Amino acid sequence: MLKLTNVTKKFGELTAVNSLSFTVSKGQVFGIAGPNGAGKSTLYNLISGLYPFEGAISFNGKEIAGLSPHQIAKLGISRTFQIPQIFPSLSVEKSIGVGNHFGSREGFEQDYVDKVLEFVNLHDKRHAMVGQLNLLDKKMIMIGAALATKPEVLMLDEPMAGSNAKEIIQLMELIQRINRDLGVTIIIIEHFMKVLTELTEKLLIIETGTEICCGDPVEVTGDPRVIECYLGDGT
Amino acid sequence: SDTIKVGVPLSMTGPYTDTGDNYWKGIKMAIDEINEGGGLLGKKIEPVRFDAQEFAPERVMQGADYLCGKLKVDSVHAGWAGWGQDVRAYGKYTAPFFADDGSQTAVDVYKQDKKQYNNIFQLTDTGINQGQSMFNVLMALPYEYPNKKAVIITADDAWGTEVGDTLKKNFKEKGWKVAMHELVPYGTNQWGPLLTKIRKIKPAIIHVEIVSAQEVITFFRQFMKKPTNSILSYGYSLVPREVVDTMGKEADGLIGEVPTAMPTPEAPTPEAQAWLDKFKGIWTHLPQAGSWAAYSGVKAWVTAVEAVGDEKKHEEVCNYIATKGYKGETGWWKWDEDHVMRAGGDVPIAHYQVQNGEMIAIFTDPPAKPYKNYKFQVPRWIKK
Amino acid sequence: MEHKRITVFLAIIWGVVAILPLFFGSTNFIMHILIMCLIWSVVASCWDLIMGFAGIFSFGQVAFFVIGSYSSAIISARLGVPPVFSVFIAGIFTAGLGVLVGLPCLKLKGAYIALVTFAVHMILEPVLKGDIGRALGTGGARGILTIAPMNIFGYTFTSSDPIPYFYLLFLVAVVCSVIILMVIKSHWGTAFLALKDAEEFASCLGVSAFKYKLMVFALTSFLTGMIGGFYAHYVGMLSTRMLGIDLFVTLMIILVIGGVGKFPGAVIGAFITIAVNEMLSPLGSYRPIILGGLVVVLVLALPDGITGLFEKMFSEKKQGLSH
Amino acid sequence: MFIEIIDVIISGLINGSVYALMAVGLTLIYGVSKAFNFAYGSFYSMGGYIAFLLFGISFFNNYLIVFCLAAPVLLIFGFFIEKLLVAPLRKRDDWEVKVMMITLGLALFLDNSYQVVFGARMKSLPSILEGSFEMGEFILSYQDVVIFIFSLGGILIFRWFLNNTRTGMSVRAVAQNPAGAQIVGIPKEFVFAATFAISTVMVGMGGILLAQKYFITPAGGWDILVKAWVITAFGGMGSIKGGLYAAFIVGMLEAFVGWYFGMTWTLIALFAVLLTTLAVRPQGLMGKWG
Amino acid sequence: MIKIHDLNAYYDDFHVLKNVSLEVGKGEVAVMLGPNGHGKSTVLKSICGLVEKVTGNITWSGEEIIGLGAEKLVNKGITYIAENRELFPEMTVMENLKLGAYSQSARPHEKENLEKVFSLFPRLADRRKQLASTMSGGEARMLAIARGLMSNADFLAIDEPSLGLQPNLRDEVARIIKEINTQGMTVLVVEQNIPQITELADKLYVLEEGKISFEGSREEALGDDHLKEIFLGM
Ligand SMILES: Nc1ncnc2c1ncn2[C@@H]1O[C@H](COP(=O)(O)OP(=O)(O)OP(=O)(O)O)[C@@H](O)[C@H]1O
Ligand SMILES: Nc1ncnc2c1ncn2[C@@H]1O[C@H](COP(=O)(O)OP(=O)(O)OP(=O)(O)O)[C@@H](O)[C@H]1O
Ligand SMILES: CC(C)C[C@H](N)C(=O)O
Ligand SMILES: [Mg+2]
Ligand SMILES: [Mg+2]
Repeated sequence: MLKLTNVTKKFGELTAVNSLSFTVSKGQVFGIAGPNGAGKSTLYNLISGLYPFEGAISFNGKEIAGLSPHQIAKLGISRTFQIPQIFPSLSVEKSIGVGNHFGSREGFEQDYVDKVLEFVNLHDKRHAMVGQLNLLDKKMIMIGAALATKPEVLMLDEPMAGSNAKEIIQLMELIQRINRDLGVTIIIIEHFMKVLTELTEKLLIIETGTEICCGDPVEVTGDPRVIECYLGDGT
Repeated sequence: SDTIKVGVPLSMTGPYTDTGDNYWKGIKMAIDEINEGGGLLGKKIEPVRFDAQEFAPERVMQGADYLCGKLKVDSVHAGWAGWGQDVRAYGKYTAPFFADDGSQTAVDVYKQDKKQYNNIFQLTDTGINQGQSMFNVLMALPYEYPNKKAVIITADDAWGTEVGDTLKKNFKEKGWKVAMHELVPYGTNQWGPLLTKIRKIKPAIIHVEIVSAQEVITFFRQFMKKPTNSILSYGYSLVPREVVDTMGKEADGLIGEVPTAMPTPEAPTPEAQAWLDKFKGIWTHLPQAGSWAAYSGVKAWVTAVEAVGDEKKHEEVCNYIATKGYKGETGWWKWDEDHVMRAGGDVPIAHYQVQNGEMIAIFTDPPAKPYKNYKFQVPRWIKK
Repeated sequence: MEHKRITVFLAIIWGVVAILPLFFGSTNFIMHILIMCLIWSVVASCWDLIMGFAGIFSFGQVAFFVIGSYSSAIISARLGVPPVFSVFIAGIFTAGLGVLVGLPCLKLKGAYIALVTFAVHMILEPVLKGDIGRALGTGGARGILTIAPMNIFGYTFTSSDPIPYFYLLFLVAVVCSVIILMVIKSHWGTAFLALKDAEEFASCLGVSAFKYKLMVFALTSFLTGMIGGFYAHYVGMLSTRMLGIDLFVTLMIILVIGGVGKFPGAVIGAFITIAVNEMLSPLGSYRPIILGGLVVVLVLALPDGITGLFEKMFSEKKQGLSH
Repeated sequence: MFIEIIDVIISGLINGSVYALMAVGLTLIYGVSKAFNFAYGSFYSMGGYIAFLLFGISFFNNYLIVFCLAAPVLLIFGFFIEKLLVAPLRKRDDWEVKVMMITLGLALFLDNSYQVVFGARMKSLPSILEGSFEMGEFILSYQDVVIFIFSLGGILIFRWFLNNTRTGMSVRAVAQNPAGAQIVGIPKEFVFAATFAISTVMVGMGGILLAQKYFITPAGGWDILVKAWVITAFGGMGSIKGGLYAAFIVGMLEAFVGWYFGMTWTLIALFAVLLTTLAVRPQGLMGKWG
Repeated sequence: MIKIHDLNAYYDDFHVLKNVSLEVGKGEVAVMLGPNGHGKSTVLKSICGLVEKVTGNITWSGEEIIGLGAEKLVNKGITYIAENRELFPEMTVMENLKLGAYSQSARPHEKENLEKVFSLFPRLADRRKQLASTMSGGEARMLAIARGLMSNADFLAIDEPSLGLQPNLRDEVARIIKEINTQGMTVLVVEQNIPQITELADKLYVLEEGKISFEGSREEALGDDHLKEIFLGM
């Protein structure tokens, strides 16, 4: 459903994304990993329309290059950010409502917002102002708001960073439920092995913008090139 | 109550501040004189000041509502008060209103409803007639112009455009070439680009009409760095006291005019001389822009009130002024059917030149004739 | 503040204002001030909507007001359109200009937007005074001195009998504040806040920065331009002097006193500021000194203006957060 | 024609140097604190009035002494204004608007206090250097030369200081990330106050330097503020180099437009160029520190 | 050494830390664990003078340091490496590092420290002219750690150093901490995702709801099933 063909992005002399091509199919949990600075977040920025790029990205057969972020959101591609972006002047419920109101093709549905609140486990904090919450809650709001757009694809950028072992397990369960119960295709950037191997169905490893290998996560993480540039021997 | 309130809305801040100050000196002098002499109908006159700033319509209206509507003053002495907006704002009320607008626009508004605006009196002639007078005197100067090129620079306000347009018309009719006619905003103090053009034109006359000292002084100083052989005429902008006070002898050679003016340093009549001496005694300098006109406005009203016998009978007071006029230090003041003090007769326009750091009357107009034995001097920057 | 509370608050304010003529109706001077309060309350509320609420530092508010007032005066004089309609046409015209000004602002931030919008303010004076303005009928430096009074169904509202005009403007002001309230309440309000806090994320959630920013420019300039028209037909004369710094500062003080982004603070702010300003006017030059000092003290002591104070008084103690 | 154009270029250069002097202080505080100072123009007038007072005392009747005395007064004044008025606001989330408002209030307060204390009439200062330099058709007054040298020299030294010294670097650091600055041990509160104070000194000195050419009036600072603001935005808020270029571009633009089309067009032309620049480069000519 | 007694910290009227007491001996490594948002960062920030409203006692080598601003503490050898990095976005990598050595005490060692951090993070040496704002999440993390090391501190409070780092660099971070520790640096680190760090810790603290809920060695922690599961991921 999401197909990238020869996507390239240069920042001046630096090529952050180098002729990447891959396809994410419906219902998949698709992982992206790679060293710091490999171009993962940049890739998200390209898909969600924040930067112009070379190459082609099509979604359900429709070319999305040149569309602006809000149009892409309306098409059903939603995302979170590596560094939490939130709306300090809004309450939890309102924040999630933003996604539902503006991003969902079906317009605002209070029921759906309630459902999302339930889903990300924020229903008892629904009236709290977002600014006062902790990192995990903020991330949950981001995920919730993104979910509220009723996306077909949800792109998560390092959702686990900064969480402890137990929290990671909870988050993995959540993502699985989003994928299974809501039927949302997931793309996830992570640095945790456990997440990559247990959660994803297909894993893409990139380094300096270029694909190293792509395929079954267990195989990919066993690839010597990946171990060499990314995983190291400790893990 | 035992006081009579009069409203004094003047410009107390902004570019016109100094003209406001000049009017105030005349008004204050008149009121003090009456109060020292036992008051008006036995009551003391109490001036209430209001800052008219730059005469924005709502500001003028606010002043009228405050002075006439709230304080219910019995006359208003405004000096320069706007260009028509004052007529409408104060015309809503009945208290006699004296303005020194010098603007045809104000007269036009008056003409729309003479009955409604019966309480409005202009102390000076219009800009059109003043411009005409400036032109007459420029042509009458005992000086031979090297060419027939003129430059006109005025502020982009109603007064400046009225004078500028009149002068331009006159120059053209006389076969002169107006090589440059510039409108400039207040606050202009970088004259380089304009002076570059002027130096190329080498005009015989430069007329500057911006009634704010900062602009005309910076113009003069920058002009003097490399002057052309031009007569510099400043029109009404020469007379705010600030100009001469700041420049002193540096300003020697500049010429300008005041309508409804007391010629200086020597007055035309002994009464006028006495007035002049008194003014100098109080304020330590010669009267300038409109001090005497504003003084006379107060006196004209006082005379009318005394004749009517009741300061509250506004309509009668106004009719008295309009029909009887007022006899002042230089002779009779008569308002025409538009309630304008037309220049001429006992109250002409005075034309001055700065000589030795003071304003010396060299001509009066109309008719244009030299004043006493004071003489025009060829400015020091004009090289033969 | 919660929406319900804003509504109640607004109702109380307008209720009080509605009966003011009972006490002051006989004094034209005070009625005039009250009318000006109504006008400034609308202008300030619009400013608050765009600056305090949408977070766009637009400094073009006075300019839009002047544009509206001039265009209504010119439309009614030149095209013979009755003032009742010309104020709306003026509003639409101003809204169009507002959108034009809004366009370059979409890419800009903070002080840059302030400058670009203020540039409109700055350019307006030479344009109105200059050849372009004169050709349009602004009267150049003289301004327009004879503007037809408002006339509805044969009834003429004149400035010498202010009570009817007061109620007319009262109605207009109430309608404007209801519109503003509805905007704040609706999803527009949420969109503004979201864009202000995190534009990238908001746009990735489907909020169109383009659309909402232009809409707020259009709406605020429409209302401001329209009320400018009402002003023109009330005062009966116009000049470019309105573009001086004074009016601008007064509006800013209204916002400080009312509370920025604290609608309907701007409405209360307008009444308090104009009243205080009048009370201080016998003090001459000391008036602006006191006013300036007051602003300084108020910004420090009452960060959210009078409205913030009320809010603090009425809201229950902030809930502590539980882990 | 040729001579005329040279003449116009000279007046453009002189205007440019004056504008540069006005704008650089605004750039500095905006760059460091993101605070827009509406009282900037009033600080300009303050410089002029302080000098006026000092010149009134015959003992201090000398520009060197006046500069030496006015600078510390302005420095202390600026420092305390920042500490008392701006610093407390910085903790609030909508502090940008609040700083604009409080400085606007301050401007109103100061301007009208000048009016009460010194009167509404303008004040002038003696010329710093009489006479002029003539070369054929051209004349250049020494006064303008002094202004040119002072402002350009001052700005270049200042820029060198910001970019090449550790203290300068710490100022930039605070500008970019106050919390980060604190973490590496930079006293950020002090840096905020100090930059505010330095910008006050710069604009105040500008006020003295220009008052001898123009005049001091109570509300005279507004024009300065607007000019400085335009130039700062044009050059890129916070960029000293950008401000410098912008000042000379604006100076030249005004000179040429005023000469060719007339004075009333200068403002319109100025904003047209500004808008076009911002449409293409929303961050101004330079748009970042340095 | 750092000794904290009855520390309370607030953000406005929000009471975050409640009577926290802890101690890190000279040359020790202490690790703090705890759920998201329960105040771990606040403890570190309080020590380093970055929280405004704090009460209680914090002593550093016997000297009371509570209430001293961050800038004074940096000169005393106490440095914070922030969870959200706090870099100077419009400055280059090199300038960021130089500013890391801003304090009086660090200046003389600038050169040698620079060499040291470049050898630890070669990526930074390659990118010394890049603006910090354009670095990727992980690169920026490296820069933040490197900048902290430039301050020549005696006590480092490191907040979630692994946040956003690629797996092999996480091991690297553990190694770096070990190395600086052997050179005599005292370290208090909040880190939940690098098992090796917990291994080299002399002491573990668990912070829950603003209170210290566990204090002891790794062995003791392993004896506690609750801790083992939640925080050590075993
Ligand atoms: N706006 C920009 N200008 C210049 N370079 C940039 C810009 N944005 C990103 N880069 C560079 O592009 C490369 C890819 O960055 P990106 O943020 O996509 O990395 P990433 O794969 O998400 O890394 P991490 O895991 O550390 O988050 C990095 O080297 C980064 O420094
Ligand atoms: N500047 C601040 N203003 C207000 N509240 C804050 C601030 N910083 C943190 N908090 C709140 O204080 C509490 C503790 O925050 P802290 O960052 O110390 O937690 P933490 O244990 O480090 O969590 P994390 O795992 O998210 O880093 C959180 O609820 C947070 O929302
Ligand atoms: C506009 C003013 C300069 C007019 C002045 N009072 C005059 O009549 O001369
Ligand atoms: Mg990333
Ligand atoms: Mg933390």
